[in-house]
Amino acid sequence: MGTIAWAGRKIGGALVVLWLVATAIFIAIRLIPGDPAEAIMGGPGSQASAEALAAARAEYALDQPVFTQYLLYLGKLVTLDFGTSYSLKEPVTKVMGEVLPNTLWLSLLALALAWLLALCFAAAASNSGRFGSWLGSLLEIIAAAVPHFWLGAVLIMLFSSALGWFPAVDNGSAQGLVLPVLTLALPLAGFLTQLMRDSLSEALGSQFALAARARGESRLTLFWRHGLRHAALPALNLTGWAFSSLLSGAVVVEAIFARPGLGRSLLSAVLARDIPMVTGIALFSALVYIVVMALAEGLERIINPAGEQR
Amino acid sequence: MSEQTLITLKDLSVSFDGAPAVKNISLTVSAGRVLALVGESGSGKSVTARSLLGLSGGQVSASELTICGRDARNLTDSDWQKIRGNTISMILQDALMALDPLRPVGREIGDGLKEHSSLSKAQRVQRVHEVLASVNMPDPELRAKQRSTELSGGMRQRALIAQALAGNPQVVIADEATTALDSQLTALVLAQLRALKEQGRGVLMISHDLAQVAHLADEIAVMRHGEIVESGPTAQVLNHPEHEYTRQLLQAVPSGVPRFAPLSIISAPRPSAPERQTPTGPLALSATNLSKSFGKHVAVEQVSFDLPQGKTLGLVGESGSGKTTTARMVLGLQKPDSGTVNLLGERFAPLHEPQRKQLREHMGAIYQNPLGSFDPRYSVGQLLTDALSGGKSKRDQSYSQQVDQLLEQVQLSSKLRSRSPRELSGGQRQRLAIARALAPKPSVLVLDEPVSALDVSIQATVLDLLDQIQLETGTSYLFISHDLSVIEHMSDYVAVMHQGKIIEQGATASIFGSPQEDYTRKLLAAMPRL
Amino acid sequence: MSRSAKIFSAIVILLWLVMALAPGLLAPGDPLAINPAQAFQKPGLAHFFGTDESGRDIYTRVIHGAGDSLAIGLAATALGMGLAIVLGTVAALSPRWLDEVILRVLEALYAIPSLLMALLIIAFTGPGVGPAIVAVGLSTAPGYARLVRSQIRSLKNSEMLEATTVLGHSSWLKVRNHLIPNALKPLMALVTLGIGQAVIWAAALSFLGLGTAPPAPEWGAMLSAGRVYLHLAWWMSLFPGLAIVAVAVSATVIGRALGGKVKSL
Amino acid sequence: MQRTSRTSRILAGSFALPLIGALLAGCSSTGTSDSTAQSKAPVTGGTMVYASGDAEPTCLDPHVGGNYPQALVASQYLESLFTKNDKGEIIPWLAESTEVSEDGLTRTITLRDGIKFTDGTKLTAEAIKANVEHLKDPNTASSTGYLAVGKVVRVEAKDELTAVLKLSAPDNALLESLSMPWTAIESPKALERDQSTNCASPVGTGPFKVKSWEHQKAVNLVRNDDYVLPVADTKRTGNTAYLDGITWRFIPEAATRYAALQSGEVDVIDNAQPDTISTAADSGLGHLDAPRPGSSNRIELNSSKAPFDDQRVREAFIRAVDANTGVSSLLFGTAQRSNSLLSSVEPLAYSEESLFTTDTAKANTLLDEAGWSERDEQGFRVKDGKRLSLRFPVSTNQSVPAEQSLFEQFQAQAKAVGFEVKIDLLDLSSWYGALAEHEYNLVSAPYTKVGPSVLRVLYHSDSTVPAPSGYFANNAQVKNEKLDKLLVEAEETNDDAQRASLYEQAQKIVLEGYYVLPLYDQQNHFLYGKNVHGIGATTAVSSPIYFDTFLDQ
Repeated sequence: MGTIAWAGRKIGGALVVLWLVATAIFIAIRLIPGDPAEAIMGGPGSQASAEALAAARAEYALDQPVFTQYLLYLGKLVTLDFGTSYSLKEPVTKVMGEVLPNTLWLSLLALALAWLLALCFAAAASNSGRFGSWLGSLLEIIAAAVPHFWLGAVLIMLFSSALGWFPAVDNGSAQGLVLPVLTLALPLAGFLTQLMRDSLSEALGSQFALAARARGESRLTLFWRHGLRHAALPALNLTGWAFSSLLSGAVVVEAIFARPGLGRSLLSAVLARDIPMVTGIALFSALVYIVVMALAEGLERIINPAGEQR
Repeated sequence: MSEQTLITLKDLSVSFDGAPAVKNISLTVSAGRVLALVGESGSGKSVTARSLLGLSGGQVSASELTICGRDARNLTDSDWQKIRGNTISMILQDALMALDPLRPVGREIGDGLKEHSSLSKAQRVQRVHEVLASVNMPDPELRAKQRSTELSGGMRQRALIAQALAGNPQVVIADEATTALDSQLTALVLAQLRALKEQGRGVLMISHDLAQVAHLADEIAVMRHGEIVESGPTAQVLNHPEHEYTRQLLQAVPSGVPRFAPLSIISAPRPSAPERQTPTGPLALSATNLSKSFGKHVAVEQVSFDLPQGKTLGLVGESGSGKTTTARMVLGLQKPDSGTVNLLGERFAPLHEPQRKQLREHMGAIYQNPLGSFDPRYSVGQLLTDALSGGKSKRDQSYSQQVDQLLEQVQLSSKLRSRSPRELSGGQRQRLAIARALAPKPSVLVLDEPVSALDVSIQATVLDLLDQIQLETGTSYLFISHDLSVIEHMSDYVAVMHQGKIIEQGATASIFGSPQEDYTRKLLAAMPRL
Repeated sequence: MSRSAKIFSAIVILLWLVMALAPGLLAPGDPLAINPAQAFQKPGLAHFFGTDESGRDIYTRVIHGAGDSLAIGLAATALGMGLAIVLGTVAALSPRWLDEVILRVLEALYAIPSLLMALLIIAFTGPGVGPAIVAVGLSTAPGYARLVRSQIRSLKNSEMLEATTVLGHSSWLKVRNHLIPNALKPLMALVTLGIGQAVIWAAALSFLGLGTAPPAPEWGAMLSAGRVYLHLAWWMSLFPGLAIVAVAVSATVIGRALGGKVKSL
Repeated sequence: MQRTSRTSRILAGSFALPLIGALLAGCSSTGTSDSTAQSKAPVTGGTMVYASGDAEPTCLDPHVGGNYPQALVASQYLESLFTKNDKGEIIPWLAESTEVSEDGLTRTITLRDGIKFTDGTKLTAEAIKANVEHLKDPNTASSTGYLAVGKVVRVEAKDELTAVLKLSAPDNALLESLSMPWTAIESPKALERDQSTNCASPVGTGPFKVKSWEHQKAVNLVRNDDYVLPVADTKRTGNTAYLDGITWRFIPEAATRYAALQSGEVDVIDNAQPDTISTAADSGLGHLDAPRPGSSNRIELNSSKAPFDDQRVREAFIRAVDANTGVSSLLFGTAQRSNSLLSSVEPLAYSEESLFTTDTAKANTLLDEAGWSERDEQGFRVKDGKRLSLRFPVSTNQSVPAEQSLFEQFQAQAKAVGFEVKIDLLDLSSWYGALAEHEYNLVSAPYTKVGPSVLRVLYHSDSTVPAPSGYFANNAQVKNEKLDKLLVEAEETNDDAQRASLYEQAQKIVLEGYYVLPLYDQQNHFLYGKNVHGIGATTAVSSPIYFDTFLDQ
């Protein structure tokens, strides 16, 4: 398949997926009990008058038939207008724009760190004896099994309260990123290591690895030239999933480490029934997932243009 | 031609976790000469070869291991790295597996240079192109940028040889470098090895097939169970084999062996060949104008052939010539674009599956890789019970006797009933596949490369078994193979396929004796013979 | 599956089963019994894992919590797997256009981060065990479904199935004897891996206050209660946390021993 | 407990000007005192980092909605017309003096001269008019402030500094109402902006002003250099705050917040956990305990539906549970058990311990009498085939973990006498939803208002009528004509002694009807680092003001 045709298919598919997500969210939100107008007026605890509620309904077109609302909603989405947040009374895009860099940084750093850790662990495991590899696989399984919320708390106890090495909360400095990034990265690193080790040991035990060794390549160059690529493929394949799981993790991590970000916005938006905000974040996450998937696939095409073997 | 000794090996023993794989082997590789190490799988050939590169992975001991004058018994890994690729290199069996599918072949070839020479990047690229040119790679500069998966079979083999030659080694080890290749590719590789020998390099060639090494090797060493049972100059070993096992190997080579003459010594005594007359009644199988395209690619075009009852039609051709697609159409697994298949005079394809249900029992199939055609959850007995009961049960004890009969028919012990097919050897698996195919008592068996994955000695026993079954039951065979010597031995009639068409067909003797087509002649010329 | 892995798996499964079905054997006490005067006791002989803020015995609660946590994990995985088998099988056996539609739907499900999906579901059902199970099940379904689809597709075209066609077995027998059992086999390995992950996810929801209602001894909820007292009573969050990790680890080990790969999660 | 304070007519000249610190610190009661504050000389400069455990407000203008987290932050940049002194008396702040007409329907307020909002607008009577109108405008969606000025029909600007408030009925709680941050005075010019702008940067007269609001990160406050202290402070050299500014952050995780304080990343935290408070002194941390005024923290029993429509069942529940042990073990001695409807800082609070002692024998007897004499196999009482089951929705936003644990203990204790208590942990929206649908038998809902008039908000039968949004404040569903009359009279009387007596009678009716299980004061604990000094001043609703606060440099 040519690159242009491939890109065209990808974009078409992405639009369909986005439309499905948007529709699913629209339906889901209509199922949420409670009057959206109340949410707009500050929740059921407010003293909003009947007129004010009616005005809010009119303003947000909640008095229109459902199908009209749906079309209006889609029409706005097409122009990238996610509407105005019920609770913050500001455009969703603006609010998201403010917090987005934080989450992206956090997730990207975590992703990078997870990759790095996974590579190191996988490399170490491929070069260690039976006991070492047993210990390594135990460690990686444990890492993958540790819940974010628990890990975050333990890291704060250890490195912030007891040792005082890193700040517990975001203070704008790079040090403030250490613990949250670690919290997000460790479980993911555990997953990636398991993945990479499987394909790495497959690659290093293969005929082409033997051929490379017979050409005079050292274990190290074998790892760099051959092992790495083969280990990276399945992990790349999973990058979209990894990123989306990082966004999930961000909800917890941002809450624990008091970091502004999409995850925290999302949690508070859901709790406040802030429909435009929830919609915006959900669609944005889906978009990010799709873009990351496409990037990963593109990278895969570079590493493995023939698309063989996998 | 100098007779300089490059490798001297004395009393090599290799064991893995205490289990010996190679016992007290001695051999010498000299410049400008080819030493062939012959034996079946598991005989320790490859382990021996890898020990010469320090890559056996087991516990190695030898009273002498001298590589180009250097004692290599206690080398460190980094010392070995200087020798590998530079002094001694290796060509592995499968080019698709032995070249990293994720990297351009040029890089793979250049990697060895990176390790050993101080050449600049441009010089290395230059050298890669030279090496590729030296193995007659067409358009080397373009090919260097492609990955092995993008190359044709021939180019891939050339790239594989080139990567072993980049460091200009004095010794090249070819580990089963021709196994499972079709005759043309085999010829190509053999020619390359011959060129190496003529360049004055030492070649250690490893194979299970005496026929393939016969014309190239200067000396032959026959290995069995980790030991060299016989060695000497090629002519002596081939013409005056001293060891029983060597004779067995020689006999197993099917080329030139008359129809129904046994290839293996261990075969059970067979009934005397009945009068084989031109059969009467309808044709067992008849294909008329079969065509099949996949998109723009024409796989099979206007293929027609007839298979009389009780006879064998050999379908021969290189890989990609359309043999397997033809077989699938015959079996009713693929609907032909046009054309028909008749079985015992009745329409078999194209038809809807339920319409040919009655005919199904008359058609059986055997594949190259039997394991892939067995349900991995079934034991040997269950597989046969399943086949006998038409899929209704895998445990029905009432079939027990028939299961035993089938096992006996293919010379498998009934003790294997409860085993998983994965625990069987390659030959046993193929026997099991044959037993299963025989369960419904078919009139026609389609055998698609049934022995290509087997060592010559095992191949011999399986071919003998097929012969015997045909003699006993009168089953007709559509025998598909790329191996001309097998086809010659097994077939009454031969059809030669090339690029989707049958270019020539007729009685075996006439095709092999007086081929009409250039292509057929080319194939025959490339056919290894003793 | 190696012998030691078999033994390990057997012991672990037995242990979890005892904890889930007969917690009283290991911890005879009442996990709900309070004793405010005995609050915040350190781990010791009287209380192996210490006591919580209401003086409840944490060891007893962890043991008794196994049933709930595992049941949630099992139910969520069963739901996700059930959905996946239906969607995956339909997609694999359907004409291309329907396959594409199902694939897009799966991708859309995949594109919404799991926790977001859980939050959305909980937003309209309210918190609780049921919604948590549905949420976790739904968000794991697409991953399983893809595996089922590719598994069935590759089996559909396998030599194994062709061989039975040639032997003349009927379509129904092929599906019953070969397609379904062989497609399910790798799923079983995946199920064990998935249960571990589902336990973590359900715990995460409880941690956010959206899962099991207190004072039920669910591990996530216990952890959530314990984190407030992290500075005073570390044992309150340590032991439930270890229990979650232990389940996920043993599920992974068993899953891997059965031949599961993380890849497909 | 004081019950004799006077609150009606106050003139600026009628009391000596006390030190601002002492004056405002009056509300802050016990707790650890800041011993270093006196010994250290104040230093100007530095930005204090404040970490709040509350959810981030959606609007920084406390007129909108009106909850305590808004009050906490708004106390730094907004000021009220009145405040409370250390004796719990209401005194003028932005106002200079006030008087009320004989019929109680006209309240005249004279403003101080020379006070400016931070946008340069002068504080005038027109501003008061604009603020009251803003509160009463339905589009503002004010809740707390709206109720507080409920009886104000209109405001007339008599002259530049004299505002006349016309009331629909006499309201002796008006000054208390006007002392709360939810009725704080904002710049009329700023109020003209659209709501989202005003929410992001309300403009007041306080010692700080809002510089910026980075959502989810921080509200950045900077010193108001043109601040005029309404009541002069002789002890201070300058009229402005010491701090350059305050970074107001939101760290919802209690453990993280405390860790950040310990490591010095933040200087002050609110919503401090009881266990950390109890050990704060050992870690060298300061503690400010400022119980909120208005109602006490209590559980209300929904008397409008079975089984709590029977007073015997209500009493049985109250007798079944043991709040004392739980309060002391869960709150680590940071709070006292309350037996009153009102906060201990309310002078008119009436307390009756004997009503709330634990007595499981009595609880069993009462339930038997009420017809709940059978038990099912799980030990719960049953009547007519129905289980004695109680729904208890708990708001995770409003009930801190210790409180949730206390409720779990009640659950276990109530089970012993045969009650099944179903605790539902809900987010705020769902919780309000459950209340609006009457899907509760027990509920704990905080309410902060200065003065005993909170009783009318919470227990008058009018408060059982839901607002359009479904909200109602009378969760116990007390509908008692005698009580209604007492509460109205108490609010309208001019006689302080009569007021006190009326409120006492009213409280007795509610307490003796077992509508409410009082627990303790609404907790309001702050912890601060060693380097922080001069903490203690609070507003009338006990929210700290960091005007006197300074940091070690």
